[in-house]
Amino acid sequence: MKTTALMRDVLDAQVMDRNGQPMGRVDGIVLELGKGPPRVTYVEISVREAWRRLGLRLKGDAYRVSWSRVIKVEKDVHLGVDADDTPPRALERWLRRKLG
Amino acid sequence: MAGRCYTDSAFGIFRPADAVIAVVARLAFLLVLVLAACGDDADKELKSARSWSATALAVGRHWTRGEVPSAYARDTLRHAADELRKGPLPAAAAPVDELVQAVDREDRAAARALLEALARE
Amino acid sequence: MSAREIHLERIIGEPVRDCTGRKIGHLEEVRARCVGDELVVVDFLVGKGALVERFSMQLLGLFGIGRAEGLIVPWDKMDLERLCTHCPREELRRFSGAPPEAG
Amino acid sequence: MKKLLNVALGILTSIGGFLDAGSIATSAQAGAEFGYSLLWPIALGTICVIFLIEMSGRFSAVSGSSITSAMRKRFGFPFFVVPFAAGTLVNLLVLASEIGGVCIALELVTGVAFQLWAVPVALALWGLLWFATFDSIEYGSAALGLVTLAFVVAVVLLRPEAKELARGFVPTLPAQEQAHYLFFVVSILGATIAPYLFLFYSSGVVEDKWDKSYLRANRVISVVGMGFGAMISMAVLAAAALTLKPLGILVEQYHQAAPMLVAPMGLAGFYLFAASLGIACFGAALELSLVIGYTFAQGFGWSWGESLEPRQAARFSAVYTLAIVLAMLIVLSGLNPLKLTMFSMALTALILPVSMVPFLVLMNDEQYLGEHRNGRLSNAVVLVTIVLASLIALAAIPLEIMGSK
Repeated sequence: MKTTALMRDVLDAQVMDRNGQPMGRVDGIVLELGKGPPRVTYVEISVREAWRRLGLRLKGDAYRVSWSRVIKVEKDVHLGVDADDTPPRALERWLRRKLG
Repeated sequence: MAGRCYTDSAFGIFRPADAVIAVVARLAFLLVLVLAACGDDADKELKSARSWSATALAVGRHWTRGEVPSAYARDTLRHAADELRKGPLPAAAAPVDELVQAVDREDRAAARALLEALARE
Repeated sequence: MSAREIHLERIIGEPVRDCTGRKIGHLEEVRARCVGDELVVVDFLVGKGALVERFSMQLLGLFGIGRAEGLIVPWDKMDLERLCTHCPREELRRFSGAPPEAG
Repeated sequence: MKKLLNVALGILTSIGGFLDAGSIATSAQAGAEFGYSLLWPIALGTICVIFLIEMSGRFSAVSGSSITSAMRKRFGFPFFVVPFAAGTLVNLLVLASEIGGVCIALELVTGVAFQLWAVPVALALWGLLWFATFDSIEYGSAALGLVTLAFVVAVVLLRPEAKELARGFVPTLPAQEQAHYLFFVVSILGATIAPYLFLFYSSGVVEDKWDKSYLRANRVISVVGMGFGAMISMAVLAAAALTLKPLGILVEQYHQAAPMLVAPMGLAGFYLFAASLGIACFGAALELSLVIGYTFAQGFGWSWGESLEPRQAARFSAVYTLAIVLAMLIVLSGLNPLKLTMFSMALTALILPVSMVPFLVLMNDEQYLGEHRNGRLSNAVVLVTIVLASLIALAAIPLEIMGSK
């Protein structure tokens, strides 16, 4: 059974969407504690969370993707979502509109 | 190579150990030592002044032989004159100013004469 | 049952103690495995962790000297919220170099 | 066949792209002031850069990731921020030095003050990156960069004394002005081992999708390309030693370096000097702007790539645009470009360990490179040079600040 090393393979990894568009890095991994072993529930893409690891409290939301949407973890983490309607690409879309 | 350690994964917290602080202290001491050997400023300024007059001489000569365009010659000679005025040999700036005027007038003969005078100093 | 959440990126690198309160290292890795369609934690790796120490270890590692060691803490032996183990250090399996596959 | 073309182009870009404001400024000043005696730092720096370029090519070809991207994933964001911030700041200063170099070249030819050229040069730089395809930029600027071979021709014409030239490769310390000499050693090492070279090369390897079959081509490119490139840098030093040192001309402004080529080649030499300075700096400025963009895009996971339209990589394009504007403002401030260049080279040497040690650790990481990891020799050579450069820099920079007030 293939084991995933969450720090080595997932945290800070490049995230790719369904059609190979880069959509940020994995800034956070959320575990849910219950009776059984902890479950990996969400992966977070959020610059706020990244800077928080440096001790900087910034505003802004974190984009959470449930682990079930993760297709595979190889060199990068591939998600089964379309990047263009997700917050991490919001700035990219805004700039692209500005460029006309 | 020994089996590479698998767990060298990301690590969160940046914690400078005492080792780093010790190294920096030793380097600071090295710094003080080398500082003492610092040459005094006076001869640096003299060297720079001599360098600028040599620059004026060389560029002037190249200009008289048509080996550099007038725009460059004027620009460099003006820089040389300004630097010489600020340095320990302000008097040396005067002939260079005259050279600049010679270049403005495109008068190579006058420039050649001035260069002889400058070279003799 | 309130789903208690842990942000892994906030506790990575933090010191881990055993049930007697002794510091046994820093949390370095969390290994998980797919059970059905869920990704479930199998165990935690606790090692040296401090960055500069780690770097000197890796630099030495460049020259094939020295090797990171650490402890393997199965999921049921670790309290993630207080970052301490439910058993003394002696009961935990040690590893050096590449740790064996998750148990 | 395609690989042969890639090797040829790789060598072309290394030779044409090697010289920049840093190497011209440091070599010219060193030659004018200390003659041949500072050839050895160029040689040491070149050996180190050959290893590092080969490593960055091998890393990206085998792992498929760029150095910056792998550095973030491997060491985590909190650690990554340190080389990221230090590297970006220094790259911005070096970008300003390069733009300053182009403006100075235009001042040499036109007599119009260099600050006035800052805006047009920045616009040309931005326009090329925004509209032209990357290949035309990279290979165009590299082909033009071959004009810098003029320095080699000049040295041949000046007929240097071989034995003295050779003695310059032996590490020495002069009787007096040791601090100033050490500052040159550091600036030369900083100019030669410029991290932006590796980041640019690594990103190119990822962009061109090289794989393990390119490892041999990668080795040839690093040895031949960097070797020839360094030869030009040494030629600049030798030309200065042969023409400026005898006259006692110190290079405190780029204007004083022009006679280097005028003496052996007359008016043609003058225009070759201006062209070399302008083209070399423009090529380096293009690479640096892209590298600043890459560092952000690869570090934060945006889309990036030279062959992408600006619209397809909006944030990446926005970052290099902002970098060019900031660098332009530094040049507009009228700071002496030569002094700016010298300090950014010394600063580069100072922070070398911050960016290179993590890279060395990556090069020994089984997860990324498997059996293509570093051998002990390459680890040792690079580690020694980096620590040496940084230690000297720590001592030399304050002295230079004291000395040049």
